[in-house]
Amino acid sequence: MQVNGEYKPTIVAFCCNWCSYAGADLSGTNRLTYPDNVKIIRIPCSCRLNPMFILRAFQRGADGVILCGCHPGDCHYTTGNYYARRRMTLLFSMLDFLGIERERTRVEWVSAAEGAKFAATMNEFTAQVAKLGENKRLEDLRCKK
Amino acid sequence: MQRIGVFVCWCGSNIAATVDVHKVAETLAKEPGVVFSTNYQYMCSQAGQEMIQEAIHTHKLTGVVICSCSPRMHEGTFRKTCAAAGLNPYMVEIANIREQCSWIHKDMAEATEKAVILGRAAIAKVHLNAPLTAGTSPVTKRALVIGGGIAGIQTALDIADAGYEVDIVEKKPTIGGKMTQIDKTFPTLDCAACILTPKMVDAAQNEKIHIYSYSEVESVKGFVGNFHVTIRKKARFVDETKCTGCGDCTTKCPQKNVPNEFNLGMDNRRAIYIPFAQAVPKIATIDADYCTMLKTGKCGICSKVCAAGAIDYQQKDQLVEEEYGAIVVATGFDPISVEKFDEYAYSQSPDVVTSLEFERLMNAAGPTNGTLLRPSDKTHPHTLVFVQCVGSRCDGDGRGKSYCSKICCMYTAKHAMLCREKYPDTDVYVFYIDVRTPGKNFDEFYRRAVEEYGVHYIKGQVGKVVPENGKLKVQASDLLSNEQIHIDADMVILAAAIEPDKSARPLATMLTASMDTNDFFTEAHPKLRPVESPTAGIFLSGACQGPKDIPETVAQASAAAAKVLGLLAKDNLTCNPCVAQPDEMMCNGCSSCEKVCPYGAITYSDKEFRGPNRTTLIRRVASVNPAVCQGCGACTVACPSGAMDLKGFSNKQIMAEVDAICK
Amino acid sequence: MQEVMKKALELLQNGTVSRILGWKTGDFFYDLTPAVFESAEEVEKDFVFSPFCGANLSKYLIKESRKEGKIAVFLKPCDSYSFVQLLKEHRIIRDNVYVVGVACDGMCDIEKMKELGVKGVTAVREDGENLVCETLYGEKTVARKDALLERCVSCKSKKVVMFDEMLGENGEENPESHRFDKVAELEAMTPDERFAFWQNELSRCIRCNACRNVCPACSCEKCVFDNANSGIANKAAVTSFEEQNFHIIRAFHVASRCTDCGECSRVCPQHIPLHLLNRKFIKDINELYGEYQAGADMDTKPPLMNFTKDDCEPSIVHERGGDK
Amino acid sequence: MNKELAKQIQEIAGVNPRKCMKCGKCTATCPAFDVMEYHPHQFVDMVEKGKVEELMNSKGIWTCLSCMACIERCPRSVEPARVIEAVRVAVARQQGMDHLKPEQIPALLDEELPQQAITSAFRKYRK
Amino acid sequence: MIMSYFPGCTLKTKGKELDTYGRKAAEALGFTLEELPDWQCCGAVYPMAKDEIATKLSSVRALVAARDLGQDLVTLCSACHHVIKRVNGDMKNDPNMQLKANNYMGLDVPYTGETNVLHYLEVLRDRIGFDVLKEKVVKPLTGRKIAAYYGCMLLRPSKEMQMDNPENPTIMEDFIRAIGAEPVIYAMRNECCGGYVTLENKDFAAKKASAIMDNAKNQGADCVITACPLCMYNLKENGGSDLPVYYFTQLLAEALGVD
Repeated sequence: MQVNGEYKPTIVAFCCNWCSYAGADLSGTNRLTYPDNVKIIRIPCSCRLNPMFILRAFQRGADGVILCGCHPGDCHYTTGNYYARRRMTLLFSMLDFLGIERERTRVEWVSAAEGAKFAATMNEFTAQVAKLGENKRLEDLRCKK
Repeated sequence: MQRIGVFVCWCGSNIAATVDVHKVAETLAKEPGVVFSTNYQYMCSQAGQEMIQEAIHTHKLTGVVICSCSPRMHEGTFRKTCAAAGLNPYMVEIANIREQCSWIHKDMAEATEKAVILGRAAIAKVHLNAPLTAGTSPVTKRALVIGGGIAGIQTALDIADAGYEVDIVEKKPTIGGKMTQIDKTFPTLDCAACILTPKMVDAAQNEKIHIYSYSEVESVKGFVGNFHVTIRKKARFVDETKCTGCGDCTTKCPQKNVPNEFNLGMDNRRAIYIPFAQAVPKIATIDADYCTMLKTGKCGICSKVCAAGAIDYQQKDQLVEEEYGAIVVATGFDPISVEKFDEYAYSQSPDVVTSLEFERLMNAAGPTNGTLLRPSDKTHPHTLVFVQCVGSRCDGDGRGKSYCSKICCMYTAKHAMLCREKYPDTDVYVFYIDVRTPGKNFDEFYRRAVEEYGVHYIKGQVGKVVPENGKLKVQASDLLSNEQIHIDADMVILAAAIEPDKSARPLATMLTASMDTNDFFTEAHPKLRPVESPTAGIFLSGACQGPKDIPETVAQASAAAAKVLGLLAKDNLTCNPCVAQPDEMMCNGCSSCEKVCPYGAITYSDKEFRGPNRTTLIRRVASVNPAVCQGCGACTVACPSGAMDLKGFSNKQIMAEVDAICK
Repeated sequence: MQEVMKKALELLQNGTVSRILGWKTGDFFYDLTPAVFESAEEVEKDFVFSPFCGANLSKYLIKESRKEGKIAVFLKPCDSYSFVQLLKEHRIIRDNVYVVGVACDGMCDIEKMKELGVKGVTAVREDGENLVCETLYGEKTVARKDALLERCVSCKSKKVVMFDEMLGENGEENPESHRFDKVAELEAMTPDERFAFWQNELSRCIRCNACRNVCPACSCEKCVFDNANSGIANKAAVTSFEEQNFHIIRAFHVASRCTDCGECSRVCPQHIPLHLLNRKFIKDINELYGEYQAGADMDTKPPLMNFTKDDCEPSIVHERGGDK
Repeated sequence: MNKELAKQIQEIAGVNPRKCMKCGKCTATCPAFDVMEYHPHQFVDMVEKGKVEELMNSKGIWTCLSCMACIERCPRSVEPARVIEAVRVAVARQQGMDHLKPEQIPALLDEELPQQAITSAFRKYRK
Repeated sequence: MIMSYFPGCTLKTKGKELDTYGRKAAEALGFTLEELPDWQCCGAVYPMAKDEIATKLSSVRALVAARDLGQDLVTLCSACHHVIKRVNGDMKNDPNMQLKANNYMGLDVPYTGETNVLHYLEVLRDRIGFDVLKEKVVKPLTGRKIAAYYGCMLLRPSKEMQMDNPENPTIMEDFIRAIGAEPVIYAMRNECCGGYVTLENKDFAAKKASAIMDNAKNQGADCVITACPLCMYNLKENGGSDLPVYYFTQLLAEALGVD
């Protein structure tokens, strides 16, 4: 999205309900700012994140997708983030293999106490994605120009 | 098509100052399916809730979107509101426009636009919501208390008092915790043992309370109302049912040089020991690290002197399995190691001690039988220097804790006062940054130390302690007179910061209870739910949640008990209806979901299906036990065919949110 | 070759099974299709076993093993991995299947042969390392190794992992298959080069679903792409990028279950090297979580349904990637 | 009061004097206390308040030993020695404000004095 | 094992013993100190001001030279070690310093703190191992009671120096044990000797130095060792004590029999 001549990427952040969504709330409670391009979708656990959702987001115009969950070992459901970690590792590696910029995807573990980390992560990730510009590659993958 | 009502909350100025709430309500009114849209100052207030209920009736709403604070705050409130108006509570979605919008953005136009998008996502989701009915699961009417200090004991006594069974798991051979090591308590100066030991005995004698001493929690499975806990009873090499606690073995054991942890290593005990005279249970324990018999197979003296025949060198750790409805964490605290603060020369001189060590040096059951003597040469000290905030209030220096340990100001005043009272010939200095005494009769207590007992309070810190020629040369600052002062002290007492017990971190992992960055357990709400963990069925008692003195600990312990009783009093718990559900028509029966389910909630059965041309087909399909499923969703992603979906967070719902956000 | 047909007849005649799953001739000699034979006559008439029997029969057993009576199946080594994987997923009723393992020296690629000038093949016989082909234009000889399907060139295993009876001598796994070479070559490229490569390949896709239909791992009762509730249902492309994720999602769905049988690439009418996507997952899994071969045994947990506490973080994708 | 200069000094120091909780640990630690008229905690406090001229005219900026004990022991990472260095640098960078002049050196030397002593004095006290 | 070596100004003249014995001992222990060909004086004081760039460049040159040789950079003088190690930290962590220094120096390959900076004592502890050193000692200094004087620059600030616990260090005591002597622990071992003001205020420097020497003596030491030429000078000349002061390398060479 272009705003006032400046590129504003659309960022979708999937946050697990127990740690990271609470961490995001905490950064709000502490009035720590991060860009408004970041929109959070609450999911019960990082393991609920289906790779389809990420691809769908990119398909519909997202420029970056980030998953935040409890730190490994601290999952509310004991093991969810361990599965998410493997799934995302392999998915990100595949996107990289297809030549999609690997800077568009990220996983960050944010606990309910890490409001500052949440805000910092979002600031950093948004800046990183903004540098890449609009996400074209996933759209173009199947149509040669 | 749903008939959706949108309610935009101002939250006073919390939202309205940054988000144009009128514009949000107007814009969202144009979304498909929205038949009513409004805004109000406080949606969570009585009037706000009534407004929602009235709209449900008037506009025959089938779905409600509330743009307000975090769903973690008021989702429950609004669900109840709607349920009372006859709408299924799961037809409510919250758009978080406070914590995740108005509070983080400054620009009104940006924040308003984002609020609209978040509202749209919630509307898109509600379109796909379906009424859900919560099932129920039974409650095991028994509680587990982890940690047998004053917090754990108080919680257990209160629960038992109400008539429920409660078990205490304590890792040490006796219950009692840190309070057993304390001499006197502030601000009344009554003897800690005199008020604690009767409670320990009460706990031991209460038929509803079972104490697992010298035991640790090995694993925790299950969920609120239905925890399955494995407890490791560590081998103490003494048969608990036979030992009478006579103590003969502890006087005959030839291994005399075992550092006595009860006196913080300032004297020795035997390899077989009872921690102290009032220990509960009063049963001997063999320390396997020091016992000659266990190490070399030669000795066996304790076995010979034991008239009860209780010694059992073959004893092994035992695993006990128990079911509980609620778990209370009461793991307490420990003083930090002062090793990183060696400018105070703790490692160089035995006369530099921590406050807890000082407590033992003043205690009648301590290594000096209650006479204050310098550890180095057992002489009477004349000049004592107390240093406050050793490792507390350190920020970013990498060696201490950022928080105030809360109890040090008061116990240091107590130590200084007791010292001056018992030994009027002493000079007592206290170096402080601030003296913090909020609490009933606390500041009066501190002032008494200064005014009546003549304790020298100096605003400043100690920079260096140099042991030389039998003295401790203390170099310090006096900020009020802007001087550097030098004191030749006989003893230096360090008020070490306190930190959560080391066992808390692995326990939190087992319980999936969250912790803050300092390893204190987090409460469900810092103000309104201070004794509950965010994980249902886990409760917090005492210093495991944050630094606390004894009265506060006991108050919180009873509060935790009250919360436990509220849970145990229920026969059934309403389950979370947002659970996984397979579409049998699409299920392959491949077991992928079963492999990732942390709760064993998924089972398989062969079912008959109609095939083509009036044939029947038998297929293996998954089914989910909704009382066991906790709704994490791991299975939904493992399922290749997409047969498994999660109610309330379905594939379609999440994708609708994605679409609304990315549009 | 005759041995296989003899075995089929024998199993039918001695009543071990009531049906045979094998291959039969299609319109051309080299165009074979899987087929079920219910009588000795049918077998004698149509049953074929030739160097063109590339098709993996295991997937058909999902339906066939649920029917009345026992069925015999001929499984080449790579097919047997798919068979075990399907058993592991409870998709095949083992008791209803009689597995005859057949040793395999690799199957032939008619396209490759055509490129070598062997056209209009009507029969083939093996002569040591060579294939002697009778064609409409006379007899032609090609070296077997030059005519092999791409997947057979880098064959991972000549071992039939599960069978009731073995025809010929069972082979060994081949750790020196070099099957990941092409993946590694792509990995070594810059992201731009990789993107160009895949854009070129995937833009040819006509979404015929042949890859999905042939894949033994893609054996869902109903595919997510056909399921209205999945949110990604689509049959044909609505917009240019509406369905671009088909191959990524398909690869992810079969990840840690794909045995690398290579059928997807074999059947692709557009010759898209789809197996490279699967192999990328397999290579990553091997490197990050330890060697794993789907279908090699019944017990090992598939890596995506498993974890260790000290697994690498997803950031490893960046770290490994460096500045390429 | 010179807020602008104080700000510059804070920037040179690269630390945040507002983090100071006035515990006095730095001054308690300081081995050069006796030869400084303003003490480490005062440097932090005065720079924060903008009272930098007094500091710049003080003798103490030349007698701070740069032993870094206050940096090590400061519980708030304020690192007073950096503040003192910043004040010293602010002075030495002004024209003609070198504290040590080459012509003074010969008189200060003795047979055993290591080069290090002179090098470091030059580095510390001159532009 | 070959390492790049930065001797520094004083080790070539007044502090020759520190250097000579250090090199001899290194050979005996099986590692070679290869003097950097064009080293320049490090400046002896680490410029703490955030905006100082030029004064740090000589250290950067030494660091780059070692990097280009693919070697660790070893120093003997505490001051050199302090300056070079901290500058290296800046090159690693401070983007402003990184950018400006690299722009100024115009290197082919930009330098971002890759070189390992080791003090000789760290080499003994982490590369050779004190247990191995102990085995190589031919003349153990049995019965000697030695007080290690750390001073400021080896230890502080510990976040950057990362050599040892800054308040309760053990590296020199372990070294003393390894050469067969008995370490004397005394509280003043990490306090400043006042060396920097010795030029201008001898009385004050003397006060600081003698407090240290007295503390060491009162705790039963019969000599003091140091790794810093300035401390050496100050303790010896201004300490007002009869306790001898040695460079640690002198005793190391003695114990290894290479003196």
